[in-house]
Amino acid sequence: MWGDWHQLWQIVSVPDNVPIVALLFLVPFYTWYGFREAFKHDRLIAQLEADPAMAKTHHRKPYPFKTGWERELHVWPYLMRIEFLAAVILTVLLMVWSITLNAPLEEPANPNLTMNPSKAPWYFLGLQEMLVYFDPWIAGVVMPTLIIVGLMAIPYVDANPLGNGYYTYKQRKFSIWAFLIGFLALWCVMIVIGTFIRGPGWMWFWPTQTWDHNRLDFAVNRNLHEIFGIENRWLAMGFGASVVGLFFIVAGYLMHRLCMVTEFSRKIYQRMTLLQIITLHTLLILMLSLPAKMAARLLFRIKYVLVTPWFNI
Amino acid sequence: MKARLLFAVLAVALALSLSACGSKEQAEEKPAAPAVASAPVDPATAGTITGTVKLDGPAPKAQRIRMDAEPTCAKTHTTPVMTEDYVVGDKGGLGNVVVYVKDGLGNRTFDTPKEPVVLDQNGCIYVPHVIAVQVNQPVEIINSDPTTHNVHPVPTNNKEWNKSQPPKAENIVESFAREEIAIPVKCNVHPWMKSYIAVLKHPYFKVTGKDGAFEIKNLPPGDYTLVAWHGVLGTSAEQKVTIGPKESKAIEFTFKP
Amino acid sequence: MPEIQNDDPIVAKSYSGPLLIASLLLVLSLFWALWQEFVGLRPWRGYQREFASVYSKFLGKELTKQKAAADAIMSSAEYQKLAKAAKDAADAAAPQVKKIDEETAYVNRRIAALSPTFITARGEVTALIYQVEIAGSESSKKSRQADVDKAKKGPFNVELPTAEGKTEKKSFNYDELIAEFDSLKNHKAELTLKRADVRKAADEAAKAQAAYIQEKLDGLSVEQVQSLQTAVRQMSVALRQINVDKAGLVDRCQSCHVGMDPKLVPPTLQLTKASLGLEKSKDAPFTSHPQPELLKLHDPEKFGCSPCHGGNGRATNSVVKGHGRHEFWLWPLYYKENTEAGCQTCHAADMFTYHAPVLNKGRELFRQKGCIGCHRYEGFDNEGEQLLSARQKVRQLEQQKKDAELEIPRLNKAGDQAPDNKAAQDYYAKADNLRVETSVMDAQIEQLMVRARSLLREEKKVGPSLKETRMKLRKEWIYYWLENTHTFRPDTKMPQFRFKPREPRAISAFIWQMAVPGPALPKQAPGNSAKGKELFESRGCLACHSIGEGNKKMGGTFAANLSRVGEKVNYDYLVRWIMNPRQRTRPYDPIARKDLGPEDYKQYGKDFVFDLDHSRSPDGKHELQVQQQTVMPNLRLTIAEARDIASYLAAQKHADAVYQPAEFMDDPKLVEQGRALVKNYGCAGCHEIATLEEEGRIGTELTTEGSKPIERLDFSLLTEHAKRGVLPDGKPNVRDGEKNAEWYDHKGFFERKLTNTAIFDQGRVVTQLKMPQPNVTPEDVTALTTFLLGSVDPQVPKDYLYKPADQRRDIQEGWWLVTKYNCMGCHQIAVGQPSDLQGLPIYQGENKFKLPPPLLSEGARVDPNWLARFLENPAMSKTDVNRNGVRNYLAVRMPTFSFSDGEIRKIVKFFQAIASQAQPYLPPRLEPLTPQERTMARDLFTHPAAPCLKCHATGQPAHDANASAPNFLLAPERLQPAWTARWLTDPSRISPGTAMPSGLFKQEGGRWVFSGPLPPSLQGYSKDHADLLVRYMFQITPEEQRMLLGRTPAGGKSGAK
Amino acid sequence: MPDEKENGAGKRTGLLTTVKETVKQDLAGLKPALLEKGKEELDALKEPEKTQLFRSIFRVKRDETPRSRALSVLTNVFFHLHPAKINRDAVRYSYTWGMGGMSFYLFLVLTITGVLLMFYYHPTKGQAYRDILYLHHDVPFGQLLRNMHRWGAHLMIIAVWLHMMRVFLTGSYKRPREFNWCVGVILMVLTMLLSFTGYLLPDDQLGFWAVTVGTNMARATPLLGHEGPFGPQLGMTAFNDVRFALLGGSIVDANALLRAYIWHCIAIPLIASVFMGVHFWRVRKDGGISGPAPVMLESEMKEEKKGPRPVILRPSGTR
Repeated sequence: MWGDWHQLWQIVSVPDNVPIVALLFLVPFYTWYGFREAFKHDRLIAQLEADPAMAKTHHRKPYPFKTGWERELHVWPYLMRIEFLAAVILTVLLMVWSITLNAPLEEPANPNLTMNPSKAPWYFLGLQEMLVYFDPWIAGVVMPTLIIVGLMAIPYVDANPLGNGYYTYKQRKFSIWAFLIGFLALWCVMIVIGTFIRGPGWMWFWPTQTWDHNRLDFAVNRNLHEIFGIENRWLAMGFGASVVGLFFIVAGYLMHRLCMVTEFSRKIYQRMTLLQIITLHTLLILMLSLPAKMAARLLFRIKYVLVTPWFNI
Repeated sequence: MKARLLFAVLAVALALSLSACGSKEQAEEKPAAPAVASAPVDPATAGTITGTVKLDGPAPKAQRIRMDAEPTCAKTHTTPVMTEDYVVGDKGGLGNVVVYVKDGLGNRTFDTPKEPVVLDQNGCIYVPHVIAVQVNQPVEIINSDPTTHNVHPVPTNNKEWNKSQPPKAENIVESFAREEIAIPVKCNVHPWMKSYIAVLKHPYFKVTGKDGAFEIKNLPPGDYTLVAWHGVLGTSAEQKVTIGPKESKAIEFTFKP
Repeated sequence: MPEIQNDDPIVAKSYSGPLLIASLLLVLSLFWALWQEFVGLRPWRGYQREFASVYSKFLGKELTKQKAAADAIMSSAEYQKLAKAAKDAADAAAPQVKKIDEETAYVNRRIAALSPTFITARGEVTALIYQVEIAGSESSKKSRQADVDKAKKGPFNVELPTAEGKTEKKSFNYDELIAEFDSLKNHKAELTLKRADVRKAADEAAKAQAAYIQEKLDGLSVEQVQSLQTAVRQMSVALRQINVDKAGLVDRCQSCHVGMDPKLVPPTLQLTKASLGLEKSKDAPFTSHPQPELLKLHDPEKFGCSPCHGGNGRATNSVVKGHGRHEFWLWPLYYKENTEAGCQTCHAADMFTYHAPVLNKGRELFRQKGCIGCHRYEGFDNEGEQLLSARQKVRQLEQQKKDAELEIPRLNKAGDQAPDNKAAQDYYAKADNLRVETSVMDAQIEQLMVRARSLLREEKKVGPSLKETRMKLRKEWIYYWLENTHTFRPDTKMPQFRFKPREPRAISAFIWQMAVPGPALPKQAPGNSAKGKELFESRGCLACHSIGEGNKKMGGTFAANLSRVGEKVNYDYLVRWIMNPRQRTRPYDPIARKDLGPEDYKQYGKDFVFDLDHSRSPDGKHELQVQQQTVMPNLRLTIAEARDIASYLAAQKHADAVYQPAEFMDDPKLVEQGRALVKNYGCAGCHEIATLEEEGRIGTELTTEGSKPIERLDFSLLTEHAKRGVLPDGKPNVRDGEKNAEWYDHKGFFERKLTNTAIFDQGRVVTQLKMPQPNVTPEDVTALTTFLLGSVDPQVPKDYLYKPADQRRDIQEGWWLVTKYNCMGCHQIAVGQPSDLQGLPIYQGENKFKLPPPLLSEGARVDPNWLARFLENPAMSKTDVNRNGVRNYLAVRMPTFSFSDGEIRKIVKFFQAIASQAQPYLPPRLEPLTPQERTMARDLFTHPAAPCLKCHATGQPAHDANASAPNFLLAPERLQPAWTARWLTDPSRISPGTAMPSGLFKQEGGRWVFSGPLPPSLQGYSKDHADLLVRYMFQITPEEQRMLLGRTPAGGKSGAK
Repeated sequence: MPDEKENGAGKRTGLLTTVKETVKQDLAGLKPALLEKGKEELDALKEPEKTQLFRSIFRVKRDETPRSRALSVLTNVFFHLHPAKINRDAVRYSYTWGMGGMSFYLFLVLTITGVLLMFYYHPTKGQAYRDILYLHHDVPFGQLLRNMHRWGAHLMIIAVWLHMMRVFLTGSYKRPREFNWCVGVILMVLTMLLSFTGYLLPDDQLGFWAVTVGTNMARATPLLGHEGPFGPQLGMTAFNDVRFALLGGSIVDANALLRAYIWHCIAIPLIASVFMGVHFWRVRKDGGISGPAPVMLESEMKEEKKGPRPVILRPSGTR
């Protein structure tokens, strides 16, 4: 049932989904905004690299500067006024939003009546969406932990001294790509999927498709070893473990190749310690395991790769 | 919101245009309606309807009323008492029929006559057998017998009542507030006793006598529908009559036994 | 301001503009928030203002109207008379009053002149006396006393006005002053009393005058209207709420529905949209409560609004919110047509709820249409469940008894072998106790068996037993009926099942082959069809059954329409059925779970005899079902009459009806398939079917269906349709002018489903719904929806629920039975409830007296013990049964229902309760008649002016042919004296339209006196004549009556002379 | 008294005249003085910053001199989160996007609205839902209050995420700000937890099932959850695992409500405040806001020293 705009409007207009709609616009906007600055800096960098003489005298910012202008400005009033303005605008925004849209209040909690779909708060929908691809212990516990740890590890594995304190794309291609894939392509997109795409029964509904409570999907998800006809439990476990291992090796090697693509990246790679390299690769491989598993699940209907009596992957 | 605004504007426009039209119509209509209701009948132009009610065919034989249960009544009669359902004259005229104007008087209202119509219980029969009154006109019921009667009208549209009337008791005076043709009246003590009271909103009615003749006078000119009603045979077919000023017309009703 | 580089864009850039705009926006948003808080979210303010304006306009009109009405009354002769009387009285009193008034004025002047001196003197003296009282020593006491005396001496000089208008100077000492003042006061009081005395007559006349207006004026008095006008003027625009802490209730409905405020709109005033001049307005919530009597029963200060009406009582920010019609609010306002659903919240245990006709209809339909066959509903039709639990209890007790009986010898033996006497005594005592306990168990079992027996009688099925099919029905007809239920009989209560092809064949074959084989019916001779018709119409069959098709249909709706009964039924069986519908071919043994035949009885050497008096199983161990489980009663007809009626009914058929031969009916292969289908469709819910007697209900329990989460109601493929207000046929759903109105709610579900039970299968390939299509009109659907909507898990405190323990419970229990057996088909039981017979042409007009008696005051009329006997055997005779026990002059017959004892008890209590009679009934002791009184009573009884025996039956066939009232001989044990006296004096008040005339007695000095000419013996009798007759009636004997008959002129002899 | 009457009368006349004269003189003298003082006062109002009241509040002269400007920041308890002076380009919106400041501002708004909401809220089953209804329909501005709290919370999460994105894109986590990035990550997690714990508080179906879904994941915690890997082997059941600890029961019920309330209103805000303090302090101590810094060219990149280069224990200042 395509073209059900009423349904789309219903989902979008749920008060709690409004932030996600806002996210849909804000994140691309700021991505573009950041990249605009980055390209501005990149142009300057290119200019300065081409003209070393200029590099010596230039103030090295893409912003106008004249001698005689203060290098530092007083916070009061030059920063304060902007902060004040931002606070006022934000207040207005919040007020208007609060006046026009009421916070949701549904029926009193009823443990006997399961909501369908019952969804986590929107900012955790990424994790809930992950439940489709991984067992809860991975999606709900391991992955969030890895995300936090991974984020915290960033400053310690990024060996690139360039691009500290200014936007640039040219000097940090690898790290920017890695971050954007993680934040935009995985985290934000998963949230959007969880909000707009997942309907009753956590089934996949394209936008403008009616959320039909009666819909039934039939899909047999198999474990990887079953596809290969391995029946023995231990054999299967071994097979699964080796596939996982293989994935790590292949992905690690690819990562390695990726780090060696340009001369600059090789230089940075060179600067990294072994611990940094291992951490970086592990984290990125784990991050990539999500899209890998998603693809395996959505395209090949694979449920588990590794099956053990204690846990499954 | 927009739709609602638009609707409001349209509604205002519509209301304005309607009120503009409406004022004219009202001006024309107003005097017409109440005039009919209160206008007195002008005797100068009033017409008359006359006619007879006939029974087409032999009347069913009247039954003899046995009053053995009530010797005091039986004593008052020297001849056998017969039922009065069919009172037929020489020329086939049918008595005890109520002829009345059913339709054509519009919204006219009429004064209620103050003088009562008398219904007597004499010799354990109601005399007369059929009476007709106007709405709210008093009906005076007399007990001329040395026995107790009870008077029990069983109306459909009016209030029902049932009063006992011992000999020499005061006369019962009652009236009926709604039109009804006709209310059967009976006496529970003497099951054979029966009478009818026709109640009408206007004075244009007549109970026929043995000759079946009737005359309805003082009718303002107009188109009328007349109907005759008989206690056993029910209501006749309607007859339409147009009365011009001072005109007199004759019609005839025929009942088949 | 040094070194500011004006060309530095960052420094030079001014943020004043954006800041100004942002600040402005902030201020605007603040104002918006304020506006929202005080105006936007307070729509009731506007409503209240509008109400004040329209209501004061209304009151203005009302004032002129009432003024005119009051003026009209005042100009009436009667009022003028009263006014004149009042004026005359006032005039008569006037000179004296004037004199008194003048004197009072004079006294007042003197008091006024004296007062200042008096007050000062009293103040000074009392203050000095206080000083004396607190003085410490004797001496100081003395000196202060001297001060007091000095002060008391005065002198106090006063200028007093005299009667002539001059002044006189007077001098008093303290005591004189006091005395003078007191005497003036006393004089004044005397004058006041005297004045009242003089004016007494005038005041009373004035009061009578005022009272006259109050009596004659319809509606509010002018003063009342004026005070309302003041109230409206002073009305403040404020939130109005009912707050009941205990119930967690906050209802602010009155904030918009201002007309509900009793302070502004008294209950005597009915505000409607029309009376306020707002007929066309869709948004004028100002009408007052349309049923003020309901508010009297349910004080709004306790019950609020939302417990009955639903809605979100707390919300005041919008109409939708207030009415609770927003998403996630579980208790939306009931729509107008379903308002009475609210009653069911607390009145769920009722069988009949006063003031709720729609709800009652729904509840009644739920039973009548057989919904209870499949859907359990708490408190409805639970005889089966009770029977089961009684049987279980019996089994338990029997097991216990058996255990005890095994234990007793063991204990005795242990006692025998006990080491010492004490221990032995203990054992023996235990054994004895157990023996006693078993005897208690016996009594318990006995009672349970009686109960079971009763329950077996009480348990009825909605549809006829299918065990008798072979004897009763034409073979080919069954299949046709299943397929064309509603075509064959358009008003049948049997729903139309949606069978798949070939299913009806299997079902009918199963039913046919499972039917009991016999013993064969006796062959019946044909009867007289014309006479049968007359009997059918006059005996009262039409109270339940209807006959005739289309607009020729007449009769009740309780039972089947018999227009085509001749096409289906076997004549011999019909005769038996009419003779005694409860007669079974074979009794059912609920323990062995089979229908017993002669062979089962033979085993025990017994004859195959079973009826209500022989209801034990052949082994004598338990009760059998010996009756058909039908509510149809026995009309006590003769075999000839039964044949006549049967002949008449057998002729009721379509001449052109053709039935296909149905040889598959005997195909044994279809039986098992049929059984599965019959189970699947739940046929055994309404019909007795062999092998499926103990089948449970197949449908959902509906006791709290109205509060089932909406998600649990399966809208199936129509969910989105319902949410978007699209009807199943694709058209928009329109409600109150709103297009595409959402129907995703309980109401929408119930209504759609009842209108078309297959609706939620629409679009499905595999259909799942087996609920058949009931035979309901749109009004029925509304009534049933109302009933279901109200069937909720109540949200109110427990003590709000209507569970009366007093007579009101008897009424509710009685209603269950009264409706179960359709007593209202013949009798009027509730005020304003017509019986089905009343509407029949043969009972119109003067034939009204042929109707069965109304039973509104039956509980007060008759002795309950008599009533119980009568209900048990309405013929009042064991032998002469083809008649009515009381009103044998009526053609319509009070049938024998074979009530169980419990049912009789409940019905009797019901009639007592609706007549507010105390229970148990103790007959009052009547004063015996003196010989003179006896003579007087005889004279009165046979007086020509009081022809009692003309109408009342006497038992003499010749006389009774014309009788139209019961025999006096029944009175002593049947009637209650108090009621009889009331009846004699004004029967039409008890039973309007009765043949018994009113006005036989007249009130004279606090007693009733015969209103006709008095017989000589009664002249000078000073007691109540009606009471005399009652006492006489209550001791009348057959001999006495015969003697009276001799005296009465009707007898031909004149014994009195 | 009666004796002095005569004399007193004479004296009184004299006294009266004296008093009259004195008052007249005083009034004549007071009038110009009052006018003068009034004028003075009015003049002073033209320069409010010179009044004692003003100075007592703002402590420093408020004029356009650099000193005053610096002091107005340094002497203000609220402003002195900032340095007196900053990089001239750091005021550009395009650099900071203002997201950090907005997050903090929203945190303040949420604290204030949250405190107000607490006045009306009881974290008990049954009462909680009624309190929300009460807020909606009875409390003045109650609905607005709740809306602001809810939407403020959502906005804050978005602001925090965008702040993180900005910090990453500008490379501001790089030395010497590594640790502050970690603190930021913790703050982001705390923000989300704050929002999550608040979700349950209305005790409606939405919150109930969201929290049920959320906490159900805790069942699967490896080792500590009764459905997680090795959990059952370690004796974890529904009644002793980590989810039980979170909810105070095996289902989301009264205890869960109370726990959520305490986490939401006391524990997490406190922890977050501490981390926020650290975060802001570190911003200043790590050299203020990171940029916009002058671009560095690849050619200027210093060679890494050979030899052991421990990541974690690398001495600072070396490159």
